[in-house]
Amino acid sequence: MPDILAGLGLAPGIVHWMVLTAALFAVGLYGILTRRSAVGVLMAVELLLNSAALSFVVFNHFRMPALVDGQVMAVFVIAVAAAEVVVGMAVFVALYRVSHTVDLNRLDRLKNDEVKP
Amino acid sequence: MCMLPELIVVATALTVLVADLFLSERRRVVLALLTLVGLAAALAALLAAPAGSLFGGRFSVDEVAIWFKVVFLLASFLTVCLSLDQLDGRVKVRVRGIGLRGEYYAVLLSTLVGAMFLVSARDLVTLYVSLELATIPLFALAAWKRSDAGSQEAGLKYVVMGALASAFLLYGFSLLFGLAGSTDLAAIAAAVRPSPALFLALALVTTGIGFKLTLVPFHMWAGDVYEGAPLPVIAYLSVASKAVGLAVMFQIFYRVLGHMVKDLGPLLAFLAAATMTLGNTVAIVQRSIKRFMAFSAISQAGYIVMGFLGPDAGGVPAMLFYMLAYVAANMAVFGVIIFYANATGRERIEEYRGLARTNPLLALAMMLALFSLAGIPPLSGFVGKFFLFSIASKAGFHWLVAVAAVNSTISLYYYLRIVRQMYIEPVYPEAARLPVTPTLAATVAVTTVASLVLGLVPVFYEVIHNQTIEWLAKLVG
Amino acid sequence: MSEGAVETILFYAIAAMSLFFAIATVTARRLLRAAVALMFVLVLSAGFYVMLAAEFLAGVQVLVYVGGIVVVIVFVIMLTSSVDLLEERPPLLRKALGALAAIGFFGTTAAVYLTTDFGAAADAAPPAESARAIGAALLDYGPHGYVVPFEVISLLLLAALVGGIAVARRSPPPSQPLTSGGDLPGEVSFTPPKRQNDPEGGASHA
Amino acid sequence: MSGAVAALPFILRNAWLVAAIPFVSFVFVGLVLRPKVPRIAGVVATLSIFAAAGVAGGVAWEYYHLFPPGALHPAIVPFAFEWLRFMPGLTVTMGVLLDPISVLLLLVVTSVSALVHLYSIGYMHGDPGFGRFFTFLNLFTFSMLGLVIAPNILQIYVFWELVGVSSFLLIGYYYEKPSAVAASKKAFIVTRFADLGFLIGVLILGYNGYTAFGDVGPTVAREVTGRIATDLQPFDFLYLTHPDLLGRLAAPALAVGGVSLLTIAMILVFMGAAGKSAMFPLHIWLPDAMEGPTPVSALIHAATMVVAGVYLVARLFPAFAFSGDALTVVMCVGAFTSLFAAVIGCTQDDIKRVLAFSTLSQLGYMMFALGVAAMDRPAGYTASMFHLFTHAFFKALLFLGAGAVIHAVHTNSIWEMGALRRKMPITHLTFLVATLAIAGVWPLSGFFSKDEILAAALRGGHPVVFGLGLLVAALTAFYMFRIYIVVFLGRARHEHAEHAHEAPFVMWAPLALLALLSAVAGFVPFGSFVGIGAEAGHEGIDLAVAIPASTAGVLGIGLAFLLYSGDGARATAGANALGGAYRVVKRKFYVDELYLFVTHRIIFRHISRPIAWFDRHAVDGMVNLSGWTTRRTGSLLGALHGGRVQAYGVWLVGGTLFLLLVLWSAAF
Repeated sequence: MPDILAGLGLAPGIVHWMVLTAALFAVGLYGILTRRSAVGVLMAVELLLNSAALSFVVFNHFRMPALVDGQVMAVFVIAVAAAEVVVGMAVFVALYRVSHTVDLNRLDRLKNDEVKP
Repeated sequence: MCMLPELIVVATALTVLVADLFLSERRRVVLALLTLVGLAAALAALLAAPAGSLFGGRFSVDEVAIWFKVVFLLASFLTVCLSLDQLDGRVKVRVRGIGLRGEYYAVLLSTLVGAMFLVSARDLVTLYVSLELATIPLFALAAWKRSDAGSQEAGLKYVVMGALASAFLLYGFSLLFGLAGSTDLAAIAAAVRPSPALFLALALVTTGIGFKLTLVPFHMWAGDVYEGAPLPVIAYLSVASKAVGLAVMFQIFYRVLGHMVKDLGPLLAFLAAATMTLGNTVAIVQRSIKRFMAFSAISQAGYIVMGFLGPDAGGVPAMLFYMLAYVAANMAVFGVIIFYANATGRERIEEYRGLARTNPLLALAMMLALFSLAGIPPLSGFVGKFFLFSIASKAGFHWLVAVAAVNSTISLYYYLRIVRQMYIEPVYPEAARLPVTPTLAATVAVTTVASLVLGLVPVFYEVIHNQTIEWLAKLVG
Repeated sequence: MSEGAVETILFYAIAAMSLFFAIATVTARRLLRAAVALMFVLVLSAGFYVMLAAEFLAGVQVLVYVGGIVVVIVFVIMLTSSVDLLEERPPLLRKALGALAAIGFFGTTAAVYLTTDFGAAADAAPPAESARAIGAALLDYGPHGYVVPFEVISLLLLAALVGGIAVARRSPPPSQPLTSGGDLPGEVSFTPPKRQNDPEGGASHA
Repeated sequence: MSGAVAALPFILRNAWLVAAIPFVSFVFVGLVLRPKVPRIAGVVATLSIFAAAGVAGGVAWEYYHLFPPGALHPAIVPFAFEWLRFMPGLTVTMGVLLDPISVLLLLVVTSVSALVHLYSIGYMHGDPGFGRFFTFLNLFTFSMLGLVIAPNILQIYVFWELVGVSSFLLIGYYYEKPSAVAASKKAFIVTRFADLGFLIGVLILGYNGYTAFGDVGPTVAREVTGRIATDLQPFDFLYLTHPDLLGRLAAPALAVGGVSLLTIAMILVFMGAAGKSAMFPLHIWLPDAMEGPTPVSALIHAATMVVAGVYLVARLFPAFAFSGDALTVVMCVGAFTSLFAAVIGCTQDDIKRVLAFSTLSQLGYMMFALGVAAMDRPAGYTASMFHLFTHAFFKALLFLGAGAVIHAVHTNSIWEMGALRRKMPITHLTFLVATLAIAGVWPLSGFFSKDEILAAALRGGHPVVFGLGLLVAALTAFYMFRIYIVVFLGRARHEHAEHAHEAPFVMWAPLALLALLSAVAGFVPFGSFVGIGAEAGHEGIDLAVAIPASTAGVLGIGLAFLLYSGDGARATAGANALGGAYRVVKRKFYVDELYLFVTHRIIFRHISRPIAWFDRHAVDGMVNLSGWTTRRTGSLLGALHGGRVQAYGVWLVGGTLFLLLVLWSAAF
């Protein structure tokens, strides 16, 4: 697979950058799926959003350096992340107030509830 | 001025928010009225204004967008009608901790604005931001019952899953952007070719859409969130939020991938089949009517996706029609559920026993609406399903039609479970006639009649069909 | 060539650090430590942005992310758990599944990237002042402008704020009578008033 | 409306009234009378059906005035309005189609329904749900009439479902009884399952009809323009049964796995028909459906609704005949059901269940009669419709008579009746007429229609089916006389039976009328009224068929008398007293023993009972199993939603990867 070898040259090309974003994304994914504290999960979400924003900027830089569309998108992503954190944190605080925990493993009051035949 | 409806809704949201500050608690009853007037005005403006575009085509309103916006506005209008009894405290059984009317309506309206901008978006940035506007405030709405642990848990699960799905969507968008070198949807459509990277983008975007539209296996949040969230919010989630998912899917699959949507047919057909089958079978065994409606809504999403299989984009009118029929029927069902919860606090299916005795007209409305959801002729659900099934059949997916037909039979079985409780099981011994508030009665009546009329006289279908086909012809040809 | 070499070294160095802190963010058992690691990741990303000729964005990143979002997160950590308590370990199965999903995602995605020709564009000069260019794009009414999402995001921030405050609000204001569907008095006392300072509480409330 | 329609007589142009009157009455009775004055609901509902019957009579009169008996009877569409518009050029209408079979069904449905309504006023007197009952009954009549007059396949489907819903409501009428609830659910689900095949068949026909419409449509339209009033649409029966289109559908290019598309579509449609007409193995709902009030059984589960399947096959007969294979399936299923149900009918003790199985058997008769016909040999078609016609009267009569008996003795078990001949003379007489008619005794109506069916089978070159028909005829005579003898002759077997008394006038008047109809309906020169393709005249009695058939009937009757008349105890007492005649009596006893041994020990125990058991457990079991499987699947899948949000997240990520891999592998 010559193109793979070509892509793996030492100088950081677009493929390097994208693999980096994928790695950051995957780490965030691991956090979302394993963190027990909801706040920890939200931090992992920030990692995902950050990696996606980075990916926009990378594409902007390599594909269309004369324009700033990707950077604009990254700005919006940061703003959306802020909104998400605000709402998420508000929910966590309210939840903590009534349940005294934000441990995702303990929060299974709502679950499959079926009729016994 | 084709942005007028959106501006009216924004103005209404801000007015409600400000008015809330200056009104005494007793006077805040007018907030609902204000919201309804605003929504009605927006609907009027929408139907009066011609199609057109603004900002050099960055915001554009075509026939398809108009019909989507009609769905959004109607769903929001009905949601407000269903909410106001609980929010104003006109209930027998208190809903724990639901309140803050001004904030509630303002937040609801802002998600609506997001939905409306989303169908008019012509670039990824607007699409993404509007989608988030249509989603993030819903997290707060799901957790609106402040002192109820279930509602908070629903909010938390919704936040976690929503954030995960939207991150996937965003990452997919970044790939689309990178592959095309532009944020413009039309430019992306012109640039993308089938390649592994496009498939990755597609898988990621479909995940985000699947979350909104509750496609299997991205649907799993729905059951829990529906069970915990306040009832009017679920009504909104099951209808408007689903329509938002459909709109995003439309934007991506027709505007961006219009030329290769045909090749995606088998995958979409598989998703549709899995979604309707899982939704239907799981709905059978549910105990809580809220979870039940969650899975019923999931299966309905499976049917709707069949509209994307059309060989010549002919599925769009069928989807829009089905969406309208679904709004009518589902809102009628939720009207009855909310009425019953407000009057008795009961939310389990077996607790619906004898409703036909304590409130025969509402039970009748519920039965008709459920039959419409199950697709029994001549109700609108049948007509809608018929169109969707013929789309799939036309595209050669006979197996999917067979699966869908089996599923609609199964669905009848579980919808009949509720009908049996209402009509056949003995009534509670202490039961007396249950009073209905005028708004709820009117809402249920209007939606029930609508689901009948849409089935008997589907002129709407013709209108939708003509308008969208005209537009699609321009897009394709 | 030497410039390229510096860039390469910088890239790998920051990438390595960034991954290290990212992993620390998702595995640190002390939430506050995780928040600090997150802050490092975000600052390092700002560094990436500088390397990618997006200096303005780097500024925004530091200001909003580090100065705003991370602070909110730290606040919430304080509110919902005790600073010095360790988070419980996730069950082994969950860890395995999470790792499987993450590795699966990374593997397939990287495989896709390695087989994709992204077609890096010709070397066009980046805009001299990215801040000005971004500002112009945000306020441009024409076919390349982003004035619509700019308006939408302002509404989103407002709605998030309103919704967040509504949800996180402690109890109904005294003027709110019971008939309006507010909290029952009994439910208010259901929440211990000093809970957030209680060292026993927290995510790891055993 | 075109000029051709304007020239039609008033009553034909307004034939929609025949369905509209019951509908208006349904709405009025349901919304106004039922809650306020339920007492007059029955009268109003009954009057409306009589009015509809009047209209139907007028329609028939004018139709045969326009196209005299013996001449060609074209299908006309005197009324239609646009209902669904898919797109320009694809419109579905709602309207009225008149041809011999729809006119026939209009007459049968309205007249039987009117008499059942009248009877119900007496039967349901004092029932708390009196108003509700008549509301549903009107709804049912409306839907059945809408089905009968449907000019296109979509309208028939819509009313088909509506008929299913109203039948569901009526079977579950006694909702306090769990068995009634279970039966109604079962009926609905089984028929819905069958309708699924129908729907897919409709889609296949509709879609392919539509695509071929551009080529074939204009020719067909030109051909039928003189006969129809509205524009031809792709879903219209006139188009779907046209040989030009059928040739297209049967083309090898469209075949799937060696079977032509037409055959597949028609077999799917037949699945729907088999569900409604309770053909094996979809028959399981019908015996249980007897949980409904007896007039309902008479109207729905004997005379009208269950013939909808037969009607559908007749309606699409040219398509079935063109396919050939599909028609063979119809024949085999019909013949098998007919025998199967007759065998089971011999073992039942519940009077309504015996009649239910007899209905199954007779429906099988009608089906295989259609199966042995062909476009150029339409005797079977005519005979099937003829039998549908006569059967409607005598079966309704049997059920209403059974209802009167049940009303009088308050039990369904025939072993708790007996000697009702004296207590209920009118019921007895009418029941006897119906029993003789169904047994095929000359000169009652059943004789003629059965005779034609058997003749059609023999001449159509199906000797096996003919033999089967003879056997079923004998069995029918046997089990019908079995219940006749046990119920009306002999001695009272239970104290209820001793205190029985005759039904009131409103109940016996319909019985008498139906008895009259059952007696004379056979003399209608049916062949000159109803036919298809090559016109078949009335062929008269063929002794080669009539003699074996009558012999079979007489044999069955004789066997029944031999086994069930008289009284074992009295015989033994007589033998003891007479002493000298002991040997003779004893020998007679041997004969009886032999008969009993052969019939009860061998036939009943080793043939009938196992079949009945198989029916109860295996066929029913399949249905229950599928329900169980669905529930179990639901439970298993439901358990995935265990409340841990991160598990949901794993599914989400897994789903994404799955999508990616599918897309990737599909492309390369």
